[in-house]
Amino acid sequence: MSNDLDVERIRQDFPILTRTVRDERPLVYLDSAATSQKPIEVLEAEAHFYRTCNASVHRGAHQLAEEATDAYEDARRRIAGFVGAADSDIVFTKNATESLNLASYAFSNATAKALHAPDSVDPRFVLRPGDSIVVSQMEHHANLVPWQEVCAKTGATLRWIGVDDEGRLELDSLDTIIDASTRVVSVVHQSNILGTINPVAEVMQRAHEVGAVGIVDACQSIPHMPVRVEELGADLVAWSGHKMLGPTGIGVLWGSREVLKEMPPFITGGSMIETVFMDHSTYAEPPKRFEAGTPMVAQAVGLAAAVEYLERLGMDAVARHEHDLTVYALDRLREMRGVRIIGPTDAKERGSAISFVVDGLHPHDVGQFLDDRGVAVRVGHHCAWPTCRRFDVPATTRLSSYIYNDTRDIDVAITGIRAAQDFFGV
Amino acid sequence: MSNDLDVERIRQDFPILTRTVRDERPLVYLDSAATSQKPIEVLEAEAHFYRTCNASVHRGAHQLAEEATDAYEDARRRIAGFVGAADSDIVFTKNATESLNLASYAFSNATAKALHAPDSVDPRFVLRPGDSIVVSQMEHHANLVPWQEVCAKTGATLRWIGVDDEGRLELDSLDTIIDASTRVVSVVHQSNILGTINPVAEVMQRAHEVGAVGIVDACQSIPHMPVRVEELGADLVAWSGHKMLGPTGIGVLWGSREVLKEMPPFITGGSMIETVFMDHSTYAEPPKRFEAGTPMVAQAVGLAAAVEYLERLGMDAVARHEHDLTVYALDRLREMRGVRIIGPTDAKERGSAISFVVDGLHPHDVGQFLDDRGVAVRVGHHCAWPTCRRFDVPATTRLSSYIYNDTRDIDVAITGIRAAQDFFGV
Amino acid sequence: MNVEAMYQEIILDHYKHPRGRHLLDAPEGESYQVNPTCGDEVTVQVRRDAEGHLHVGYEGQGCSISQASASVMSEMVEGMDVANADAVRHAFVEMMHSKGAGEPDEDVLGDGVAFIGVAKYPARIKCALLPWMALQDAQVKAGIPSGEEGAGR
Amino acid sequence: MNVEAMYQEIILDHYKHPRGRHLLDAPEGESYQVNPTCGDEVTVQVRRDAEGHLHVGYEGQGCSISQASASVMSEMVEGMDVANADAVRHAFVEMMHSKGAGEPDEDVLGDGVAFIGVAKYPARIKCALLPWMALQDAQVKAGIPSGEEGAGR
Ligand SMILES: Cc1ncc(COP(=O)(O)O)c(C=O)c1O
Ligand SMILES: Cc1ncc(COP(=O)(O)O)c(C=O)c1O
Repeated sequence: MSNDLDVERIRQDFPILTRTVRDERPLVYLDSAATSQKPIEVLEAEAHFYRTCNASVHRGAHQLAEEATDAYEDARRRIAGFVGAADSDIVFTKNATESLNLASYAFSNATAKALHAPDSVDPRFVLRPGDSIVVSQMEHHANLVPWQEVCAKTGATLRWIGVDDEGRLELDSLDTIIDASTRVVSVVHQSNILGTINPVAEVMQRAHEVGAVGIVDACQSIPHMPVRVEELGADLVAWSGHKMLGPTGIGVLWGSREVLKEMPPFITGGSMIETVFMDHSTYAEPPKRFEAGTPMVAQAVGLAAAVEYLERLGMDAVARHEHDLTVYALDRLREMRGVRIIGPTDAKERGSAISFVVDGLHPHDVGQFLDDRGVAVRVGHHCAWPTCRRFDVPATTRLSSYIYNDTRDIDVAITGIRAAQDFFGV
Repeated sequence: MSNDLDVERIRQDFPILTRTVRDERPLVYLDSAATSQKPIEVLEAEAHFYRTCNASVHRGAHQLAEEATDAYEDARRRIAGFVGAADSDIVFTKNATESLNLASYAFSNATAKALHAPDSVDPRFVLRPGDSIVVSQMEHHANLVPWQEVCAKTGATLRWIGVDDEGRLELDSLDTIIDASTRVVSVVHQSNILGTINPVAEVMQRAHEVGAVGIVDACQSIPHMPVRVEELGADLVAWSGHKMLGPTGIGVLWGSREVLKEMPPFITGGSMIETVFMDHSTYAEPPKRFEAGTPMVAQAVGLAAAVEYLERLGMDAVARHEHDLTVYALDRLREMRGVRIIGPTDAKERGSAISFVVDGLHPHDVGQFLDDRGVAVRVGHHCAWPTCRRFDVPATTRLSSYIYNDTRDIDVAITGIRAAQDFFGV
Repeated sequence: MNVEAMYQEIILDHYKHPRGRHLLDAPEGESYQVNPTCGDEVTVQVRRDAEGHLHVGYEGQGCSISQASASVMSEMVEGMDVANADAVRHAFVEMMHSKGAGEPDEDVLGDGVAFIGVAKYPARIKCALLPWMALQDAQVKAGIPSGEEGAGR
Repeated sequence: MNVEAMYQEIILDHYKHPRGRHLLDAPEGESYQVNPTCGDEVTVQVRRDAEGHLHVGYEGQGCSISQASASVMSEMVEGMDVANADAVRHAFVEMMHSKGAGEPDEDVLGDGVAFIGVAKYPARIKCALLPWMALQDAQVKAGIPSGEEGAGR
């Protein structure tokens, strides 16, 4: 099939893919939407940092500290470059969940501070009962629960854009759901459960029409397709490193300079301050304002190596490769009796995470049979429980591919699903 | 001198210590209070995790996910064991700063939620104008700024225990500063700038007398001496992994079961929930409630390896070794003309972080001369700016030793200070 | 051990033909438990009659393991006195934490022994335990003494 | 390059004998800048006279580099017209970002060229730039045109 990526070659960079699981079955890793595997380069970049220039960044005046700071800031620059951003607009967090909380806490923190000192905060972040926050019905919990929390703390109301039977956003209702009361609109770029790619620029445009802050959860898009953050039309964009070949423990929040500048801090402490007195402090400019404490230095360096790896492959080629695999997998699944795809059934505007249910079989039981054949997939609600309820399923089984997968991996999975059907007699 | 640790042997485990800096000077690393170096075992533990069982934890049903979950939870168990705690009382964060923010946000979040639904939160976390929060005048910004923020959000008042000329807490005033209005007392166990070891159990006891929640910042103690968290008498204890041979990007919050159980969540999203609906969610029990999103799995594994390394050396031996180095360094510094130690001048109840100023020389200039000789020290306010003001110094130079340092390192530093004095003619 | 060995006939039979699946008329205690990872749900109700015998009702949805486990549980403890029911529960929980080692006692566990293979799959242990955790919690709520109240999470 | 080479005589001389260190009577703009890492502080004031010449006052505390830099700055730009002062500042900033490469122009920078060695030490670059950043910011606040308003951070 596709010649976009040399999968055999790529697999050599991922030592874990040569291992076996269960009864000596070769590992077939189809769970990259949960977390990706890491190429040797990434592990080596981290180890190299620790072996040669590990030190506290931004604080020390010795050579090690200089080199560590350079490594950290170079990483920021390279990661910014990957999404076409300025490095000063890139904030490092521990994961996308923290990035989205950083965004949501801007509102609850500003609202609480405004009670005691209205002039101390930018009014655009202050919420009142009657204000609304808009998400969608296909959000990951990470882009839903924080907004529920903001509502509980400010009295604002949560609204959501529905999802149709095909797994697409119900955009017809956009103009009524997002209205003059709307202060925040936060939606996912590519759904981790349905695979749907949403026209976020359109949603963000509507958000801006009503003066709301627009946020995009790009966790599942930035690892899989070329994304220039500015083209998403959002004020803030969140994603994680570990889903794009990077280490665990690092995430990113990109923000437009103008919004970052006015956002109150989230986690506070060292390195994010300008001056500190016992009874008050002033804060540094972004991105430092949002990076309190000793940062994830080695992880930033590791993520920069991951980004270089992806750039070497070319994100266009990555996207084409995944698209071809998606077409293949959707075709195979559609051929099967008793299999229902939850999410778009054709590969247009959709990523490689494919959820499905099998008549008469619980996803956990499907997953067990796949596991038995060495196939690692995710079963459950994929941290998108309300989306499962929307489709009236308790859970789904999800195949998700990446640069190191090929059609043979899909074939093994399909055989496993059949075996489960045979065993349970459904 | 001391035979508690075989420093020559230990140094072989730290590849970075063999490098040179500036004009081929051997590196003399005396900046471990900022961040420690990492032994090979720690790097290998992380790499091993990535190479063999990297996967999403707590969510997957395949073998890799099982192994990753085991690795993560084993790490929790080993880290808990290191401080004599139950593993279910250990919460992983990205650093101590996040741990302390997790604690402080319990109060601001509960206070905000109580405005709209008083019964939804434990009243012990709800603050009102008139309530007080007590810290000390030797806190790291990480244990000061978050409490300033809580005050700004709730109307509570910040108070602090003063520091005397010797760098000790003014405990005489304890009973008046901590009074019936006090709802939180948060103090540092070992000061990162003064080196002082505080009698935190006494402070925590007073906190509990008035019904306040007691918190200890153990960032500088747990890496350097045997600590059983329960003996600190606190409800919550925060520290970082990177200062105790562990990777960057991981911190810990220990909490008493009873307090953790009632604390509202901080960062919200996946993995910390019990059920999620579009309009409301319920939360998991601790520690999961406080670990939203994909955790720092490899970093937890790395920190567990660090803890094993320290256990092999024995924390008693580590503490004795550092004590001996502290005695030596204090003696050398006291002999010098024009050098003033900021903090306790004798080694009783004090750790190995030693701050000083040199008459007529700015710390930055002292640091430059040390750097020129290969000595990595920290100059500045050490994220304890108000403490510098207390001692009327703009900044200090700080030597801080660890298991891989010996008296020769101190000697090189002393020679560098002399050179700076000579060069500037002071 | 392979997957077919884990899904013993007894488990499949209970899954396809659940026993005692109903809710009680007048429960004294009820517990709803959910496995947040996969959405398995089970509600267990209990009542104690004049002779001190336990009556159990349940309902649920989820995978074969959680639902078969509920069925086995109901069949086993229905009508038992509390001490015996507790003993069965303890034995089941212990077996599930055995990692598949050890020899479960068929005299105590009856059809429950079929779940020994499940104990080798950590992700499924929670499924198997779910109804038993609900049973314990329902007993606590009903004020029916049990050896380990509050340890139910 | 070693440390003694970084601390050129000129720098030490300005540090020990600061020139023009005073505050203005009627400043049109003032800026307080601090290096949060080490606590170096400097306040710079500016005023423009009827002929368009810049007058500069300053005060501060901190390391030799930041204080000597303030002294050099004051000596150089005091009394200059705004365009020339801006040119000097640009040249200084550029030199500090050169990593010690390049040939600073002594005609433009005067004693300022002594700081070329400092550019090799990233932690000290901020020290050297501090007063110049304050100058720029003070000009902005005074409404004195400068080629790059707002880029002062
Ligand atoms: C006493 C103390 N508290 C808190 C911190 C903050 O730790 P981290 O930067 O790892 O969050 C530090 C270290 O910088 C410290 O020394
Ligand atoms: C769409 C989406 N948003 C947010 C997240 C949360 O990312 P993380 O767990 O890395 O914080 C994920 C991944 O789990 C995701 O797929």
